[in-house]
Amino acid sequence: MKTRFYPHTFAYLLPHIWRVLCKGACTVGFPFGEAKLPSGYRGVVKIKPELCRGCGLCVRDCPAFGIELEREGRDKFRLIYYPDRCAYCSQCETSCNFGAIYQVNEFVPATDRPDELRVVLVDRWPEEDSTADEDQTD
Amino acid sequence: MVILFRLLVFPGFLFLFFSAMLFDWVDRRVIARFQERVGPPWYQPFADFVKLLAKEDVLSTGAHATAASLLPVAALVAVLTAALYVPVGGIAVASFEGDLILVLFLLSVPAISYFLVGWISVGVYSVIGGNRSLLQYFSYEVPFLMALAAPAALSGTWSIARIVAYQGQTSWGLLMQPLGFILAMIGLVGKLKRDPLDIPKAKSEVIAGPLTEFSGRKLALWHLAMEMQTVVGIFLLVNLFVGDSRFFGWLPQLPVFGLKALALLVLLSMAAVLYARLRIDQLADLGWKILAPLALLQFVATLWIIGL
Amino acid sequence: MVQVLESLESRLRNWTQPVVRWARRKSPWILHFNSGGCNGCDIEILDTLTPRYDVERLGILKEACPRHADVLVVTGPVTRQTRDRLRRIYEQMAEPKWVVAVGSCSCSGGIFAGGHNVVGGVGEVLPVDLYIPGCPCRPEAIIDGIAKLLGKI
Amino acid sequence: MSKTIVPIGPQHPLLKEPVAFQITVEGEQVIDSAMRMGYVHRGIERLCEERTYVQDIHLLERVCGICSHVHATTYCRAVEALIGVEVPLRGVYLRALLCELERIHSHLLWLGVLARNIGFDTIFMYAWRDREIVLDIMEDLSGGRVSHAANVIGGVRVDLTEARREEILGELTFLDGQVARLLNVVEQEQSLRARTRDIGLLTLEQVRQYCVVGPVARASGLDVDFRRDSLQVPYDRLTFEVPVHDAGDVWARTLVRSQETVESLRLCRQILEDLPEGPTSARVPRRVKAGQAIARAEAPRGEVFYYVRSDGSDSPARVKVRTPTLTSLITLPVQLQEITMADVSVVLSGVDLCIACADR
Repeated sequence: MKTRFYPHTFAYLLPHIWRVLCKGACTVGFPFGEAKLPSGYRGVVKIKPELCRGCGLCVRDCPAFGIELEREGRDKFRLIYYPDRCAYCSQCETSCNFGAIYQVNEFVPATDRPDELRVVLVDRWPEEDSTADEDQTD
Repeated sequence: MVILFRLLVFPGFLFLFFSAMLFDWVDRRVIARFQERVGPPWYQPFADFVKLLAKEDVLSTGAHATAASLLPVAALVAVLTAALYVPVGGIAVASFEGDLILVLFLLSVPAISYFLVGWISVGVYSVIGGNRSLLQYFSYEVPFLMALAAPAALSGTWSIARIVAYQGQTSWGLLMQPLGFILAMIGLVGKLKRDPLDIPKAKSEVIAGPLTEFSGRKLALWHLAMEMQTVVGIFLLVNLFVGDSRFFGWLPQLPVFGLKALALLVLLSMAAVLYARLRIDQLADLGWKILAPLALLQFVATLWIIGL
Repeated sequence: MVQVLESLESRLRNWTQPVVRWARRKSPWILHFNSGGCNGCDIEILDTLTPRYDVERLGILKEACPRHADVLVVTGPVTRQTRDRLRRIYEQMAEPKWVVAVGSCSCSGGIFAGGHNVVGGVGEVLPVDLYIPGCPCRPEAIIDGIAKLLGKI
Repeated sequence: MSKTIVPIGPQHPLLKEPVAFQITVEGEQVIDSAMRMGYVHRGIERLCEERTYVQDIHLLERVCGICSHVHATTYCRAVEALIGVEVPLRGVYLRALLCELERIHSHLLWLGVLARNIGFDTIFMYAWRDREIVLDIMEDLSGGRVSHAANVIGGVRVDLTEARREEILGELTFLDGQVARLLNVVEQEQSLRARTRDIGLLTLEQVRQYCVVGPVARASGLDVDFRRDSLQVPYDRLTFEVPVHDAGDVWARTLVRSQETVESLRLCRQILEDLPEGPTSARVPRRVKAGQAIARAEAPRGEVFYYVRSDGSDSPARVKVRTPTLTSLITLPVQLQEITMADVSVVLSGVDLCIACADR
């Protein structure tokens, strides 16, 4: 390509920066105001516990092993979600045959304690065992 | 007592310190607005300065400890001494016939100590940055000095206050020597190592140049020296090129002076926004093949006009 | 004499403490290190500098050199190759310093946990002050995390 | 004059990813260069063999955070070829739409990074500001800004309503104007051109010799583009041009990439306008019969190649990824000759390195 020479281009951006200056900043107000996340954003994994049957399809397909199923017998199980392993890919939502597991448009709040990043999604474990675990997660 | 007040408060140390902070903030804010951002809040330079002062002071093994502590102080002292002779709104701490030359000399001390601090550090980036700063010094200094000598030649004096007075009798230096003003501005950008001539401290090439190995108090002092150098350099150019406040005769002198200084600062910010960083050989070409002949031409033209 | 000086110094320190803490909160300079991530979080971190999110409002600058920075922001799982380098960068930083793990990978190893070359999260190598999960984290989440870190200082 | 070895990386403001270069300089002149890779090696190909086909989609999407969708798409196409399933046309079109949006996003990102590395922060800010619009569109489509997770084996799982389609067309029109403005700047800005002209020169012979692909090859005059050459659906039904320049320097690469951005915008518009009706994905079995398949696609950085071998179980026996960055990396010793220290940043950002792709 031939090198062309444009004398006016020594301050080529000048009109641009003046336009921007007149228009004002396009920054979001986030840390001082509300975060506006789009409705379809794949954020935290939530569950409708009444629909979950503990079939383990989500556990099988999760690429990051972010969901664990602790099971004993047919009706006694506990579904645990780890936000710090999750890949936020919504594969669990696709895999779930009962429409129980889904993602909402919220990001996971930052934390300084990694052991807090353990969420019991479904708890169908008899009372006496589960209380100790619940205290830990809260 | 008056002398002490002038030395420490106005237009001495405190005034310069606060102007440096203000100029730094205005600069960052204006650049941010040109880039469609919001920019930092007004207290940002203070927070940066205090934080750096309170940070741990690490010195890498192999570096010369005494020199490392002395050089930022030397730069700061040179800038502060230069500031004594630069009038702010007509008020200077001291002045004598020939103070312009002294100011120009003192303003080149920071460049030398910048080079030296790169030289005494052990890091590769520091050494390369220091070498680059010296090369840059040789490229911009000649046109810068010649551009500043022209107003002095025109008014027939080396005293800054007299040059201002001469402009009061005739017209602004900016109107009489527009070319000289542009050359002086480019030279100032090179002197302050601002974008687009931040070659010695280009982030993507030499990390932070000579200051790569420093943290804590030394870095804070270096930043302060650089910011104060910006203030003094801009004040000097205001005096030499738009020194007279005749056009704003009804206003007090000091705010007018401040406004003019801020206008020059915005020009510098615009230069930072408009151009990509030059390479060091491109800067040398620019300095010696374009700026220096132009400055010479302008100087000769000035002498010819005086001769008429 | 020495005692007088020491008491004077401690008094001065007490007096300046709130100012220094304020300054540290208002001016966190970050150093970004990718310890083996996929670029996703790195780009979101760079994205926070750009007009839409502009973290310079909070005084955050992206510094180039470990010596100048206050906050080490690590993205990606720590691989065997970068482990020692990460530790060295942390040691080069001047006190006080903080470490933020950005992204699921740097929190726990994430999707790459169990790989033959992956050590795991940043917590295995360095003391981490804040974990920001997400894959990749939204810039909002990063800003929120940094704001939380500043609250801790 | 004494020789100095300047280390660049693994942590360096010039590089977003850990890779180490050792540049030997004499004063400012570069005389030798060496590279060390492997910092980002996470063993993805090995991990793929341990996980199922479905998990691998998301794992391979994280080979690279910039061109994530094209990796997942190519992998899915290889697996679909193994299974022998036909993807519905709407699914193919939506995949292509995301690929093209990703190309725009990648090229704008690259322009920003180049500008930042040559100290031109304004262009960086403007390019990334415009990139946000693309990210918004992609996020609305798939729910993720960078990793889309839009692919399933047999199609895509995202869909587009009619109203949303019109909206996206409107946003693309706005983006058209912004990109045209940026393209003008790249073409005409003097200081940008002064830094990038005649830097990182690669001749046509060298490009052929090193098998370089993508914009780097097109900037040296090699007219390759897998989208056009392969006559894949849907690119055989769309009209677009492949910009080729023959200067072979970083400036030509900048031009090629900016013009490709414009072409991609055109493609997006055409895809949205001819979007066929129907389902977006086909049902596929979980098990894949034994065999092997390859798939290729044009990623933003050049041609990406996938090889998948199956042994009949529900996880692949071998997944081999060949990424375009590898070919650019081996040309770096050539490009790093006869330049100064300041140009190293231009060369390294000019080839658009993606170490995460190359190391995997």
